[in-house]
Amino acid sequence: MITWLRELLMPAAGTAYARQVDDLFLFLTGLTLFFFLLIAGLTAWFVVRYRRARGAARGAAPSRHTALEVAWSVIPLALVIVIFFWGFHGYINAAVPPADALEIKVTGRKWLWQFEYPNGLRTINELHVPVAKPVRLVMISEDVIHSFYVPTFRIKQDVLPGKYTQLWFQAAETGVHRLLCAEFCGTGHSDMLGAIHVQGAEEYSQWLEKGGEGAEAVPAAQLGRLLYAKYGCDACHSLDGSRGEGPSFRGVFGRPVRLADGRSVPADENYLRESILQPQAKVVAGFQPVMPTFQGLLREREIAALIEFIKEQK
Amino acid sequence: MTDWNYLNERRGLWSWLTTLDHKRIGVMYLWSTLLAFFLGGVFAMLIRLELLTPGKTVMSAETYNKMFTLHGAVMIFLFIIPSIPAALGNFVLPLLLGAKDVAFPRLNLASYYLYLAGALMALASLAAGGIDTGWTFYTPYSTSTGGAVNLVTLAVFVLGFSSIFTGINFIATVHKLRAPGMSWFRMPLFVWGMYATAVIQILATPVLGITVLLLLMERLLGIGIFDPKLGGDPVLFQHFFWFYSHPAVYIMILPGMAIISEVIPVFSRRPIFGYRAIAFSSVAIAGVSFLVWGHHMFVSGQSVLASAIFSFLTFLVAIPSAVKVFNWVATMYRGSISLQAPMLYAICFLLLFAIGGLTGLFLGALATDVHLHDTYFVVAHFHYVMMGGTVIAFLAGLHYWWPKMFGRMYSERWSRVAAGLVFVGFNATFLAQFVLGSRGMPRRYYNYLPEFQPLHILSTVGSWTLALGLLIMAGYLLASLRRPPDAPPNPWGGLTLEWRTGSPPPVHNFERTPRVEGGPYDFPLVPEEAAAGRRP
Amino acid sequence: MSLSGTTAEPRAEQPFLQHHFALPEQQAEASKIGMWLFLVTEILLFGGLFAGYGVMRMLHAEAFHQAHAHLDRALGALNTVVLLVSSFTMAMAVHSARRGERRRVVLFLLLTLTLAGVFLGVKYVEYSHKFRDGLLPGRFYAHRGDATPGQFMFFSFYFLMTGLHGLHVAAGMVVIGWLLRRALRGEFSARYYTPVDLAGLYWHLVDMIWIYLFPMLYLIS
Amino acid sequence: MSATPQAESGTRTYLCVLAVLLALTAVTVLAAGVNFGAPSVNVVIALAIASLKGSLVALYFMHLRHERPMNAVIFLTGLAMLAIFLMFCFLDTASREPVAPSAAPAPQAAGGARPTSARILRAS
Ligand code: HEA
Ligand code: HEA
Ligand code: HEC
Ligand code: CUA
Ligand SMILES: [Cu+2]
Repeated sequence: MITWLRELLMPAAGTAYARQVDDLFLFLTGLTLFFFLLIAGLTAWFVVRYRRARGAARGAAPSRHTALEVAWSVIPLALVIVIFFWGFHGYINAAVPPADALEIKVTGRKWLWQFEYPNGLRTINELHVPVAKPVRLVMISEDVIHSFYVPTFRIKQDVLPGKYTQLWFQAAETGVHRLLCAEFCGTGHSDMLGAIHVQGAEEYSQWLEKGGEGAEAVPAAQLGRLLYAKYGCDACHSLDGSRGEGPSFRGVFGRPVRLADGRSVPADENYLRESILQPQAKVVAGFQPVMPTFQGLLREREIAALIEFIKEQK
Repeated sequence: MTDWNYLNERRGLWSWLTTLDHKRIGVMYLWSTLLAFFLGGVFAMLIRLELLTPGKTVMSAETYNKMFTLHGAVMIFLFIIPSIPAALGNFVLPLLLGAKDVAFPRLNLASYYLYLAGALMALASLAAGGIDTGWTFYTPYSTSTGGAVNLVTLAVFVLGFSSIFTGINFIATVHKLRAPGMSWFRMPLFVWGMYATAVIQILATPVLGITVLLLLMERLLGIGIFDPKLGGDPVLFQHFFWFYSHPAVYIMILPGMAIISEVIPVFSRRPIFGYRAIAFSSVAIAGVSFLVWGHHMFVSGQSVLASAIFSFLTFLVAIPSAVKVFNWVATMYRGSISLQAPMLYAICFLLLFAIGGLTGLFLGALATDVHLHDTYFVVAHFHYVMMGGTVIAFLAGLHYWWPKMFGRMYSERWSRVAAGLVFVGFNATFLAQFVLGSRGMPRRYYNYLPEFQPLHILSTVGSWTLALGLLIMAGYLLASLRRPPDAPPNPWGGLTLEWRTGSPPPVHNFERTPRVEGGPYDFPLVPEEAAAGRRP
Repeated sequence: MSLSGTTAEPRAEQPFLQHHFALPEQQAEASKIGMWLFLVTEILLFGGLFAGYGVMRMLHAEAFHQAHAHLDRALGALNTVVLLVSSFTMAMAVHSARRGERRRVVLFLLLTLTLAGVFLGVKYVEYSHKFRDGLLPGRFYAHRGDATPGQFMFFSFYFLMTGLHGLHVAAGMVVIGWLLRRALRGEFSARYYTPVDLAGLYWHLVDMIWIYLFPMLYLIS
Repeated sequence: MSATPQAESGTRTYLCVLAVLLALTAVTVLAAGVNFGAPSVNVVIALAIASLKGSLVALYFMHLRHERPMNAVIFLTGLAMLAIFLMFCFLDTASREPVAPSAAPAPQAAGGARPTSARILRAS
């Protein structure tokens, strides 16, 4: 029954802490059910028993009853105090990361997550962490408030501009977990997603060595499609020709592009490359220069793959 | 029944626009807020429609963001805040006190025109490109985004003062215009509720005013207080906003509770259980409500110490609410219960508010709130308390005082149908959202993961049922107006003063200033079965 | 105070008595409660600015200290004195009204009005200095050679606070002017002077707020 | 009438109050010049004097001393709410946890070393 409820109401628990949270959550669920049934039950009973039509034995009933009133003030009070300390206990542990935690720097911006590892390696929308090791995220935003939310870890923390906030977790098993942005940040808010890859110590250190590579096998255009989603281009660029925050990739390649400054340039490889690395250099007419630069974030091979992919969108 | 009453003594649009009669002002407020409710409801329906499928269903992401912002802003500032106090309260409060009018009739009318001005500005923002900040206007997004934010902040400022004026009026009225013999503890509980509400309106709303002004200045002058780039603190805005907006949620619910405290004893023919407990709990809620706003900021970067304190205080608010709920239930014990429309809605309120309130405990507890914050769990919570609580109570009050306001009875049969549809539809819509939220579906999401779709479909279909119910209600209520007046002065057999005058009441409310001998709920313990005023 | 009891004289002789009140006392007390409630909203309105000022000052203590040196203490003190005296004259106006001394009411209202004018005059001088030196709020701040950054923040609050306060002074002047007109028409008497009373309360609050603004803005040491 | 002070405070009272108010103004200005060691002391003194002046205005010019208590209650409730508002805003700002990547120093690294409130709370 309990486990059934847990499965029904909560996503899988990816950390020991998540289980603690679930315990409180389930306790509260029980409490809610109990009091709801109590109230609903009594109401139903009274309504049936004492319907006006029905000549039930009504007689005198007190309109105040001190003992009763004290009881139903004190019992809830006791309950909520328990709940408070229970919730506080979990929270305070989540708030203070262990000293030996592995530190990863997180930058949020419209509308993607960027991670920087101790060895300087950078990834976008993909966080790799070792299993069973505390990880401390030091987070900051480049524009508005975002919120780093991992449902399976039951953790969430707003990511503020101009001020660091932190978060820590210790993944129980290897696997992939979903990362969401939980603070409204504009058009791409619901597309500001990411993945957390929990890897075995070995696998993780190898991944770090290889500088995060691991996609050689995939042919360019396919890799491009992956990156298109992974780096959040899809937040702004549609493939179906519909206008988003940015122009659609549909049929971009080859046709002349009118720029904000009135000039018109052909959308060849170089233009595409430039648009990705220095978006503000040539701003397309009718759009805001809001595209983040991907300078230094993409490996040469990835740029080529993206261009290949964009070219394919006829 | 009296043929000269406040509706027909003076005629013509002008006589309405210039009236100082609290009853007419109340009625004008009623229609305006109902219109706002309808509008907000239409936006809601569009939101639900868009969420039927992940990604684009009918509108773009930009439109969707403006849609829920507008839905929230209209429902909160144009509908729920003024709905019960300014519409129903304005009409019945002086009647309940046996007074001829509120203390400051001109201020009362001014309040209505401020409301009108604010409403028009808010809607004008639609033409001016709408806004996509969410009803919470969080900085720095709200200072950096385009659209008609400036206009809307001004609208909120104006609406704030309209609400303040109502509050000032009510407090002065309760203090100075009680009928002879109406001691504080002979006042109907509705008045106590209104009094507590007015206190919050007066103490909290000014801070909202200065908050939106600062937001405006930030946008116009770049004063820097909320802008991290300039050394400001965006989280400080959240303190400012919630210092008003948490107490504001009790501006919403206290009037609802106040109505329930009237309806249940009347339709149970029983003295209310624990009159003083209910009266004091209203005041207690008003007081504590100022100490808990930080529970909206547990993951905002607020200090751990502050979060802990706010969480603890949050739980204290739950107690007076608990007391009220239990007192209402106890009142029905050994009563003589009739399930006419107002009572039906009152019972819906009991069940829905219990759920809404209890889920508030999930959010007040730190560890669980970190997971649930800004998910659909929160959305479900506040719809249970606002729609399922306040709005349902508002409907209870509307059905309870409709005969008094317009002198017409409405169709009992249809009212049952509507209530049923509303109850079922509402639960379908929002129970689903609790599960969505606890499973990790964030709010304000235009696009969502496919795994969530089944619950979203359930929610959307539920919202259609709900809307159908409300439309039927609108139908039979409006239909009743086209029939000749048929309401007796006291259709429900209530003992409070408003039932001692005609339906609708004469211009000066009472032929003679009534004198109050007993309490408002001193029903004879063994009720005569000839329930007063049943329609032939 | 309830509706019970009957009025001493017929309503006809109490033109100011609104229909829904039974007694002049009742009406006067109601209006007074209303006014105090309104004053409370004013306090909380300014309260927001105080909170913002406090927090920003915690974050930028040094900058605030540096910046406030640009203000002219003498003028600030002068204005404080002016406002305090105006408060006194206003109190006297109410006092005379209660005594039914109509001529003195007019006199003291006139005095108050003039002092209020002086206050705004001094503010004008101060403002024009600030404008000249580019000590402007927010993004318009154009002052060069600051020792510490973030001084514009101080002036954001300086202008917000004194500006909002100034608006209140101006509004007060309008009200007092209107009172003067009614006083000259001899509409007030020992039996009815509520408007003077209420305007007095408002004016004292405006004074009180300045009493706090002065040290907060001019006397940071 | 009952709205008026029971015990009339006369012209003399008002004059005295004014005198005191002006004197206190002089005192604040002077006090601001003196250095009491910590700047916080000056702030406290300045605000204390301001409050003293404020209460004088409220008690005499605004008649609270002789009014029926209701109005004073309203006034004080307002001040109480203001106090709550300020208190929590300051409390939060003062007790924020300074966080920083171990490389760069925190924006306000001032209290970086001292045990943060979270640690204290946890210890307890
Ligand atoms: C009518 C409006 C209303 C009411 C009455 C309430 C009532 C309560 N609310 Fe809610 N709340 C909102 C409207 C309301 N809320 C809104 C609009 C938001 C979201 C704003 C936004 O972000 O957009 C919100 C958000 C919100 C949050 C922030 C969530 C988040 O964003 O992370 C929290 C956290 O503590 C909270 C808590 C509570 C609590 C503890 C109560 C308590 O007062 C409830 C007390 C009632 C009961 C407890 C039930 C009755 C009692 C019993 C049945 C007996 C048994 C009781 C016990 C055992 C204690 N609410
Ligand atoms: C009073 C408050 C109130 C009310 C009543 C409602 C009512 C409804 N709300 Fe809303 N809602 C909010 C306040 C309210 N809401 C707020 C504050 C937000 C947050 C916004 C934000 O995030 O910024 C929100 C957000 C919100 C969301 C989340 C959006 C998101 O986060 O992406 C959703 C989604 O399902 C939703 C749905 C609904 C639905 C289906 C209803 C239905 O109950 C509506 C049913 C009503 C009708 C269908 C109208 C029928 C009316 C009439 C027929 C008129 C009657 C006339 C006479 C009687 C004469 N609301
Ligand atoms: C924040 C939204 C956003 C994101 C994310 C984004 N872009 Fe853009 N992009 C824009 C906008 C807006 C423009 C048009 C204005 C301009 O040229 O800067 C644009 C223009 C372009 C263009 C030129 C298109 C044309 O029609 O000329 C290319 C190519 C491009 N982006 C590629 C990418 C790639 C590849 C990614 C992901 C790795 C990406 N963009 C991510 C917003 C975005
Ligand atoms: Cu980033 Cu929402
Ligand atoms: Cu709240």
